[in-house]
Amino acid sequence: MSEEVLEGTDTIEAGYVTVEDLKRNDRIPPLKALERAPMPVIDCLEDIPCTPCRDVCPTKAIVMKNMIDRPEIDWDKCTGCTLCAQACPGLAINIVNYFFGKKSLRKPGYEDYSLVMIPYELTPIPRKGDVVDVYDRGGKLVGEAEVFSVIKSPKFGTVLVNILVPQGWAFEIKHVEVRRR
Amino acid sequence: MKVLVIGSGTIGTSVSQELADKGVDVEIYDAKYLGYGATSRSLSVFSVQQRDRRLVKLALESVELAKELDRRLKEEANFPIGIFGERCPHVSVAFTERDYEILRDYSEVWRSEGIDVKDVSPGEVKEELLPWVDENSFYRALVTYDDYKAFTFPFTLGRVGLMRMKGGKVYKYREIKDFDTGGGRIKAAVMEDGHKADADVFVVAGGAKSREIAKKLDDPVKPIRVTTAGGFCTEPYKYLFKPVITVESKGYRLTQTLRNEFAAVVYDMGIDNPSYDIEESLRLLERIATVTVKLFPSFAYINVLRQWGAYLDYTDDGLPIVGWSRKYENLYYIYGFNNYGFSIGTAVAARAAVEIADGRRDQFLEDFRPYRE
Amino acid sequence: MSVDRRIWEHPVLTWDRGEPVKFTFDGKGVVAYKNETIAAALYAAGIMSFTQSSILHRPRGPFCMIGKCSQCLMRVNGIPHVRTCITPVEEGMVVETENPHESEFPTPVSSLEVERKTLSYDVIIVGAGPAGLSAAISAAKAGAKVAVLDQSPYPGGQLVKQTHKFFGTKESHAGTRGVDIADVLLSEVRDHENVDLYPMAQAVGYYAPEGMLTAVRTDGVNRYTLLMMKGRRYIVATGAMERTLAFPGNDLPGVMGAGAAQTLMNVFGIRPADEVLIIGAGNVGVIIAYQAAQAGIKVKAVIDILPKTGAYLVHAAKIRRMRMPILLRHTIKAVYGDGKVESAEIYEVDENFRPVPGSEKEIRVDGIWLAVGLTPSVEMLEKFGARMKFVPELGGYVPYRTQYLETSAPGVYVAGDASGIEEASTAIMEGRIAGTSAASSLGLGGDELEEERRQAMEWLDLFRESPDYKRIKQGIQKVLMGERV
Amino acid sequence: MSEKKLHPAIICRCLDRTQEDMIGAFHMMIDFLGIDGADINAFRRFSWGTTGFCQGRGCLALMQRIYVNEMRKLDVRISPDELKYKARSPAQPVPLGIFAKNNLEEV
Repeated sequence: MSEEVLEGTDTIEAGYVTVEDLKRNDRIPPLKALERAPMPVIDCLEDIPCTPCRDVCPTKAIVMKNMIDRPEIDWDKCTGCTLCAQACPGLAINIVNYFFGKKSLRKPGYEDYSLVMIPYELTPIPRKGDVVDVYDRGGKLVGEAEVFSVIKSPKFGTVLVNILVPQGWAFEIKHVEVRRR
Repeated sequence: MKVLVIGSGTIGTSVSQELADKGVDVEIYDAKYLGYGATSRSLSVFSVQQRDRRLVKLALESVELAKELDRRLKEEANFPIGIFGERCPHVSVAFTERDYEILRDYSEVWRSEGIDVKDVSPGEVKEELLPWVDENSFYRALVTYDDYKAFTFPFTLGRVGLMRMKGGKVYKYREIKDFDTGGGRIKAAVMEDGHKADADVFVVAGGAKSREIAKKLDDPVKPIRVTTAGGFCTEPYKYLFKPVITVESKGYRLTQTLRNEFAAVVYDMGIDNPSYDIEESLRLLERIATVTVKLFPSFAYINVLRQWGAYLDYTDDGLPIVGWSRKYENLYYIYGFNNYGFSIGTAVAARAAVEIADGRRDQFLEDFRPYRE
Repeated sequence: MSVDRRIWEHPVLTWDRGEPVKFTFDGKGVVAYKNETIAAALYAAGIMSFTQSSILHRPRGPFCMIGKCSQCLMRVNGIPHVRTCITPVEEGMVVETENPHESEFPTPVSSLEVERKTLSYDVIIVGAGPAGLSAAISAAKAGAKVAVLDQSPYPGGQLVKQTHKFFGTKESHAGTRGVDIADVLLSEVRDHENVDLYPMAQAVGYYAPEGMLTAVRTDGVNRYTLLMMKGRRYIVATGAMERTLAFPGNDLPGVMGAGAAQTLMNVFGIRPADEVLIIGAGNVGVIIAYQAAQAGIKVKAVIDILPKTGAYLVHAAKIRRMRMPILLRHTIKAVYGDGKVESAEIYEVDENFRPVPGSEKEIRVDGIWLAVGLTPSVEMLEKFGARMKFVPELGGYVPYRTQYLETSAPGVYVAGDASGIEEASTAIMEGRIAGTSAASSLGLGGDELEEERRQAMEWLDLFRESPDYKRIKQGIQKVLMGERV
Repeated sequence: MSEKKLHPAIICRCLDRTQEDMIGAFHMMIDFLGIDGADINAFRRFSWGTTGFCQGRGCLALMQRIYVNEMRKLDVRISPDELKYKARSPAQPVPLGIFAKNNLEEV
């Protein structure tokens, strides 16, 4: 018997968050901040009683008066240290180094590339140099990318996968899977 | 005629159904759910091993009446399981020579009513009846063959069904707090919420709780002792264990029920406990376990599924309290069934119903009157 | 080559399985590991059908994995009706299938060994989950002599099955994985010499006539310890029970509670299935979906009859981006299969929960996991005589309690999910409140204890300000009693 | 969809009571006891639910739902507090021998 291909419901009610949702909630870092340092993109849009991102931030850039408040980011204070992304229990924070290609990598052809750090807790764990499939928040394939580096957070145990992607994908992507080594 | 029966145990439901059969308008009130109390905690064995000739006779009579009830439930009420199980041997075990002598005295009572009693050695018990028994664990045993196993709930709830078919009514969780009396009569039973239920005749069939009712009515009936009992039931196993086992000296009885579980009860004859809360007790569980494992060592591994406590109504002469009140002309007592309410209740209730509905006095019940010494 | 369903590569967990152990199952040799239970080892060997049902003779397999559901009963060393899911394997064991109703009486190969112990404690805690362990730590800090009983061989409650980091604040160990929080709490408990932890000890009952809590500790298939314990105070932290659903085929081997799947996957490191359908898209449903992916299991879909997932967005988002479909307004129609789950049929419902004609879909799976909610486990509270009320906001029957979590039974406290379904972090705080209150009612501790309790109560108040907890707050109001003097 | 064997929906796993059996038992209870005499305890007795190996841990909640639904069909509203049923010790089945003492005289 043939089996139907199942597709999930595409609404926020079903855990489907889009870049538009993030924009509406001021979660896309301003260009000015991105020029200065890597910045967090926090997919946390609910009043969850949860504070590790605030507590771990060395510059108090994440503001949360009560534990149930949503994190608000003071873009001027953020240094892009990535600790919040390592600490977030919901794996909801990516760190986007938007101008990585232009400012740090300086490799011909990669001027318009960003480095996106994705917290990762699945197997197989990507390794440096792997080619990975890159997916957006709804699980739609965006394309493929190269793994620039992989580190394991010494304090939180979460693997942090850094991938090189075109700037246009920087805020779209949220998930990777190893395609080939 | 309208009769209000207090209590929906074996006795209350039996009397009610018998009355309904006679065309009487019956209502049952229970403080808890139907069949609560000692009834739902009994082993449901019709046992002829009673200590008194009169009780043996009533037990034999009960079996015959229950067979008829079983037939009616199947035919009239379309209740396929019925209530009646199989005839089974009843092994009374004596751990010591002294216990054995006491048992022999009882057995004379059984024999006098025509019951066949076999006096057997532990080896014969193992050979013929109970291959699981440790033959070194006891002294001797007496065996009778006229007991029957039954289902408790179809028995009481089935009676309610038959009674309702004749127009009877039941009220659960309606505790009677007081009575309206006057002119040597009870006019109405009063509930907690002030609701009054009137009737021409009131029947007290509340088991151990009847003591409170008699006290409330300030009626000097024969006193009863309320004592604790306990029981347990195990997981089901293949139905292989036919006999009922009694250890009189430990107030202990065990059998494999028609639902394939092992069930046992112990009676704690000593303490008069003023509380009617049904509490589980570790001590009674320990007694059941110790006696069971002593007789059947491999049963140490049989899993206990649930245990329960119960309160029983004992009289000092071991006979029940049955008959009209002297203080209130329309009040009838039927309780004090020690631990044998299930075995003889059917016959007593049938006779009591005749007294209540037809106004005839049953000579056989004369020995059980409420004001005897 | 024999089947091995053990997980050997996992992004978060590692397992100390212990030395290999051999036993026989229906005459065939099975290799297991010392730290596995019989049921876990059989599942690892690909055996899903454990027993035959009584009347319909249907094959059945483990459903709860915590000794409650009775679907894993087998005859072990001649002993019938052994709950294999909680019985550790032993070298040379003889394990046989049985129809429990046609099972003959025991013919044990060895006699029962029982040790009896009579013990007294200031505070006796039933349940070593987040609430029970926290209560133990708080009471012990105040100087109380404490006992903690837990039915499972691996104390920590549901924490030990959680691979994700927890919400909350640092006071509630936020940002730490559940399994690690369990370790933190357990090591803190072990640091206190005045706490005795009894794993594998099932509280049997509280006997009012004797004033005694009785527990049975399983030391082996024929070795037990009977613990008869008198406590000056009791804390019931027995957690919750999973709800279940009625649908055709709901008893086929492969259909199991979410907790059972988690136990197999995360406690024992065994894949319960290769492809699963998860019913219920609340937090438990989406979290086990993610855990399934971590264990290398394909999740075909997570379905929920409601129009909105009850899960936190961040948890649901984790599985959405992995292309796991969350199908809202969907429910299960039936499960099919010959002897085990082979496929499931689901359908869509309209606003009134009526089936949408023609919306049936068939999904090929070998596992169905039920994550349809939890109900407080209140049996022990009933035995203590605590007054109960049905409070839907709290998940079922729960005890009346003071703000210090004392129930209507004097000296008996409640904490964690047994007081109402919430989270591990609230369980930790409730544990602290119950632990400090029990100790302080015995005249133990001082200002520091009072301060700890005040902080925990304040924390809970702040936590429950969250919109998801407003309902719970309302529920608690329904069973809140005045302070006991 | 091809034809497949439709299994029963099992409410009580221990004693193999299907949803159909349970509803049948409910109506037998009503026939026997009437709405006035019916309650969750009587339902347990007519259906044998909650009396098997699991002592209701698997079936009680489903039985309560059936009870409420069937009563609603008879225009009777049931409050959940009426459905409470007190589980008995032991909380989990344990071997009888654990409670046995060595000496008969002690009991």
